[in-house]
Amino acid sequence: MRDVYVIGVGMTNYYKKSPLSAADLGRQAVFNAVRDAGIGPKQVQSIYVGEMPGLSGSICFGQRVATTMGMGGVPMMNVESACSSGALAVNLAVKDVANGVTDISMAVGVQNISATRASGTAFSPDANDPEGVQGITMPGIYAMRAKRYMEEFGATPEDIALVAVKNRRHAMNNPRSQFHDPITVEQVVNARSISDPLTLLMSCPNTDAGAAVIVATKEKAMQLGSKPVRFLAREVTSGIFSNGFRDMTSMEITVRGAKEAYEIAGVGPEDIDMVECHDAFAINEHLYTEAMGFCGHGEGVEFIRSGGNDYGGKVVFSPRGGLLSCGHPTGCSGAAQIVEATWQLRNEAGAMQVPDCKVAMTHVTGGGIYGLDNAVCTIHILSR
Amino acid sequence: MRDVYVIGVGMTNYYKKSPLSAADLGRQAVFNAVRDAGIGPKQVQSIYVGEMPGLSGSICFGQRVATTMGMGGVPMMNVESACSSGALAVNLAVKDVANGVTDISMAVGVQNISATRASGTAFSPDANDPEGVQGITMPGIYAMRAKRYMEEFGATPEDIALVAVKNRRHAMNNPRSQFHDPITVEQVVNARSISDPLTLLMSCPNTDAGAAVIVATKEKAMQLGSKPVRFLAREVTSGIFSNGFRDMTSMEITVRGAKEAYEIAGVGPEDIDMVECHDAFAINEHLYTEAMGFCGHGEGVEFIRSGGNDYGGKVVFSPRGGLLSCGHPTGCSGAAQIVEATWQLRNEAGAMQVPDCKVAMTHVTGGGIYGLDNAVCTIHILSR
Amino acid sequence: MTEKTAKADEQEQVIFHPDFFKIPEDGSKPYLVGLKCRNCGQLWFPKLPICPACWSETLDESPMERVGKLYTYTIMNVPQPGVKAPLAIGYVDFPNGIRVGAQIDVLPDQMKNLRIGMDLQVGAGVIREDKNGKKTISYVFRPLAASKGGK
Amino acid sequence: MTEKTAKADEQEQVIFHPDFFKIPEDGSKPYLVGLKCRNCGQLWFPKLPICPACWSETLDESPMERVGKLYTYTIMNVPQPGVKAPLAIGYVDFPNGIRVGAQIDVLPDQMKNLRIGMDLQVGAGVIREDKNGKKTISYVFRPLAASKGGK
Ligand SMILES: [Zn+2]
Ligand SMILES: [Zn+2]
Repeated sequence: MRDVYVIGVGMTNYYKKSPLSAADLGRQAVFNAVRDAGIGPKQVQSIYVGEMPGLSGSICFGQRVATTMGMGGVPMMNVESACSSGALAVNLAVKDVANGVTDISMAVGVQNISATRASGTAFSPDANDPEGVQGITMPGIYAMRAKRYMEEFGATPEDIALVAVKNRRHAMNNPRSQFHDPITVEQVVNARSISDPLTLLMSCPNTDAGAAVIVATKEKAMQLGSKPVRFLAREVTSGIFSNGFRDMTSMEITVRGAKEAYEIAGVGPEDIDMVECHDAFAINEHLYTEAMGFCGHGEGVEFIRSGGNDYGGKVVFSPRGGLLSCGHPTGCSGAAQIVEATWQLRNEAGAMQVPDCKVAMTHVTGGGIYGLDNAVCTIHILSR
Repeated sequence: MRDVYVIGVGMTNYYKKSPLSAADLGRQAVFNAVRDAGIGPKQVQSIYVGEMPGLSGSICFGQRVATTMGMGGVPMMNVESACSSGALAVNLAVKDVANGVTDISMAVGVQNISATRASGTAFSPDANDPEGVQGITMPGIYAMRAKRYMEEFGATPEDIALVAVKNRRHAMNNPRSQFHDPITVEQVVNARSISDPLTLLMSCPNTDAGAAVIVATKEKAMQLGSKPVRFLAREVTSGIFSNGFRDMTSMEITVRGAKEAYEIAGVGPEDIDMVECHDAFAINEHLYTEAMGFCGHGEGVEFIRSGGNDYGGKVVFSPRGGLLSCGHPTGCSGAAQIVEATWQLRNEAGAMQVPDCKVAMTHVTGGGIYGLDNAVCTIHILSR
Repeated sequence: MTEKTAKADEQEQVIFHPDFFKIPEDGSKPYLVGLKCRNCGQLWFPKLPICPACWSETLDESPMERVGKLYTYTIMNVPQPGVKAPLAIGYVDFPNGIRVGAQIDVLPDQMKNLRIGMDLQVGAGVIREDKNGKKTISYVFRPLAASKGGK
Repeated sequence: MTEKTAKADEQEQVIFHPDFFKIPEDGSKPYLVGLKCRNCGQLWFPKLPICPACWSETLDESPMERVGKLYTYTIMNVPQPGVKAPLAIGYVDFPNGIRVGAQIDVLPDQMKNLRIGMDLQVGAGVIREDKNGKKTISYVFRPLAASKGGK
C-alpha cells in the first residue's frame, strides 16, 4: 500500500439555513479544495460523495455536483452510512490512492438539512425498527446513555455542560462555525430540555454545509508543494447486533474502531494531539474520551473536569467547536472533520491552532438501529 | 491486482409487490448467496449495499440488512448512483478482493419500489434541474431518443416492439421473472402510450427484489470448489456535461464505458456470448447493441430484425427477460444482472441457458440529469 | 386489556407487531415473545427470520417473563411526529438476558418517580397515533404499582 | 407577456428561473439567457457558478436568439405530479450551438403537427402547478405560426 497525502481541502460555512442549494454547497467546497490543491479539476481520477439521500431525496447527487464543474467522465459514487457518509467518501478516495487505483482522488461531504422535508422534526424511524416505532430518537438514545453514565460514575448535568461550554469557546475562534457567543454552564444546564438530562445547548443543531478533501500520492503531493499531511489510518466498521445487556456507557463500536485504527497507524492515544469526535450531544466527550483510551472507563468525569480534553490538556477535543457549536450537517461532518484536522496539521488553523499539532484523529459514528451500539464508525488518523 | 471470482450468488423473485420488507428482501438474497458459496457468514470481510435511499428514505440500509444476520463488525457501506447502485456495490466488493484488501467480500442490491412513497408516479425531478422542473421524465427522455432514432434510421414502432416480444419470450423461461405470458408485436405496439412512441409494454415495470454476489480470490474459490466465474473487467464511469448538440442516438457514456471495459478485459464484442443490458425501455437494445459495438451506428434496426440479439444470433441480449419482463428494482438491477450472468456461466440457467456461454457482459446506466447522456454507467465482463 | 387499548378499539388501529407481542384472548396479561434458536439455544427479541448467531431457520417462540429491571431511561420532550411529548422511554433488562427498549407509560407528573433499577412490567398501550387518528398498539412498560395508568 | 402568463398573475406564481429567462418589462418578447465564459469563450445554459470548461468565475450574460430547430420530442402521457398530460416536450437546437429541453406549448389536437427539424420559438408559460394552485412560470417552446396558443 502506498502512503496517501491530503493535497487540498475546501469548506463552506456551517449554515443554519444555507443560501445555496445542496449541489452548490458541494460545488463551493470542491472549488475551494481544487484551488487549495493547485491542480486542474480534470486531474481528479475518482470521486466519492457522502450525502444522505434518505433525508434529501437525492438521486445521483454527486454527479449533479461534479459534472457541471467539468469533472465528469471518471468513476464516481455516492455513499451513505448516516453521519459517517462524508468520512466514508474520504475512506474510499484514500483507498483508491493507497491501492494504486488512482494517483489523485476526491471526497466530498454535503448536507442541506434546512432544505429537507424532515427538517424541524426528529428523524423518522424505519417502519420496521422495533425501537424506532416506539418513538425512540437519537437524542433519546444519547440521553439514556447520559442517564446511565451519571448513575454509574457520578457525573452531574454540570459535568455534561462543561463540554458544551468548552466547544462553544473553541467555536468562537472558528470563522465558519454557526455560533460565536460564549455560553456558561448555568445557561447550558438551564436551557430547554430536549431529552432529560440533555438540554438544547447540549445538542448539536441542524446545519447545512459542504466539505471536500483531495488526496494523492507522496510524489504528487511533493510536486505540488503541499504541506505534508498524511493518513496513518482509515478505519470503517459496522455495529454488532446484540439483544443482551450491553454496557451503554462503553461505546462498543468506537472502542473497537479506535483500537484497530491505533494498530494500523502504529500510534496510541498518547500520540494524539487533537480529536474531532462525534459530539452530537455533550455527553459524547465523556463517552468517547474513554472509548478512545484517553482515560479509563468512568474516568471521563475527572478527565474533563480537569481540562484533559482542552488546550493545555492531554488532547484537544473539537478545536473547531465540534458538532455542538459548528453544527451537524450529517452527510458532511465526516469530511468536514478531516478538512479542519488538515488545517491544524498544516499550522493554518489561526486562532484555533492546537500548538505543535503533529497527529490528529477524526471520528464519526452514525445510524440508530436497535441492537447496535451504532450502525457505523469511521476513524481517520492523520499526521503532519 | 489479483483475479476475482464469484463464489456465491443469491436472488429473490422479481415481485410486482413484495410480501417482504426491503430489509428482508436483502436478507433473503444474502442468505441464498452465503449458502450458495458454502461459506460461513462471518467469513465475509467487507460488505457493500446498493439501494436508492432517495426513493425509500432509508438510512444505513445495509447495516439493517446484515447486522441481524450476524454479519456486523466489518467495513460496510451503502452506495447509490440510481439504477447502477447494485452494480457499484459489486464494483467495490470486487475491488477489495482485487487489491488485496479482503479475500472474501459481498455486494447486495435491493429495492422495494412498491413500499416507496414515490410509487405509481414518475420520479420527481430535482428542484434545481432545469429539465426536471419542465416535467421531463425518464420515459420521456428515452422516448425522445426513440423518436430521433426512428427519424434517422428508419426504425418503426414494430422494430421497437421486437425487443419487448423477445425479452418476454426469454422471461417465460425464468422462474423468478415478473411476467410469463407471451406477447405479440401487435399487442406491444397497441398498448397504452406512456410517452410517444413508447407504450406500456415497451417500458420496464416497477419491481421489488434483492440480489447478492459474494466474490473471492482464486485460492478461496478453488478451496470452496466453486464453478469458476471470473471478473475480466469492472468499469464505472460518470457522464460528461455538455450543452451542445449531442447525438442522442449514440449513447456516449456506454460507448465510452464499453470501450474501456473491453480494453481492460482484453476481449471484444465478438467474444461476448450474452449481455444483460439496461433495457429499461425497448428502444434501448437498438441503442446499446450499437453502443457496445455489436453492430455499427444505425445498424441496430437490421441487427435486431435479423435476430442478432437473440438465441442463435451473434449475442443473446437479456436471456433472463431483461428489465422489460423481469422488472426493474432500480437499486437491485445491477447486482441481479451479475447473479443471472453467473448462473449462465456456470451452465445452471436451466431453460434460459445460452449454449456454451463463455463470456458475459452486464451493463447498467442511471440518473437523469440535464446535460448528461446518463449520470453513471457500470459494466462488468465475466468469464467462466 | 387495559383501559388504554379498550378506548383505542373505537378507531382504526394496528398491532406492532403480532409476532413480537401477544395479548391473550382469555384476558390474561400481555407478554413479549422471545425466540429461542433450536440449534444454538441463543435467545432473540423480536422475531428474526434466522438466528444471527448460527443461521438456523428454526427458532421457537419463548414467552418472556412480564417483569424486568429498568437499565436506563429518559423523558423525551422533542418527539417524532405522531408521538406526544413528554414521553418516557427506557430499556428494560429481562430475566432471560434480553434487553428491550420501549415507551414507559406513566403520567407526566409520575415521570419524576422513574428510577434506574426499578421493576417495570409489560403491558399493552397506544404507542403512536397518525394524523388520521390511526393508532398503533404495542408493548409498553408500566411500574408495578400503577399498571393501569393512562397518559 | 402571453395570455397564459397574464392569467397566471392572478394567483401565486414563481418564475423558474429569473437568471435563465427574461420577460422584458417593455413588452418585448421573452428570451433565454446564455452565459459566455469571458476566459475561454464557451457558451452555457442555464447559468452556472463557474465555467465547466475552464473554471473561470466570470461569465457574461449572452441573450439567445428566440428561434431554434426541434431536435427531437415526445408526447408524455404519464407525467410527473403537478404536470398535466398529454404534455409535449422537446429539445431545441439554437443558432449559438446550445440545446435546450423544455415543454412545447401546443394544444393536444395540434401535437400531431410537431415535426423533428421544425422551427420553434421561446415564450413564457405555466410549466407546472402544485396542489395549492401555485404556478411555476418558465420558458416554453411554441410553433412560429401559433405562438399565442394556450393549452
Ligand atoms: Zn442459533
Ligand atoms: Zn471558460
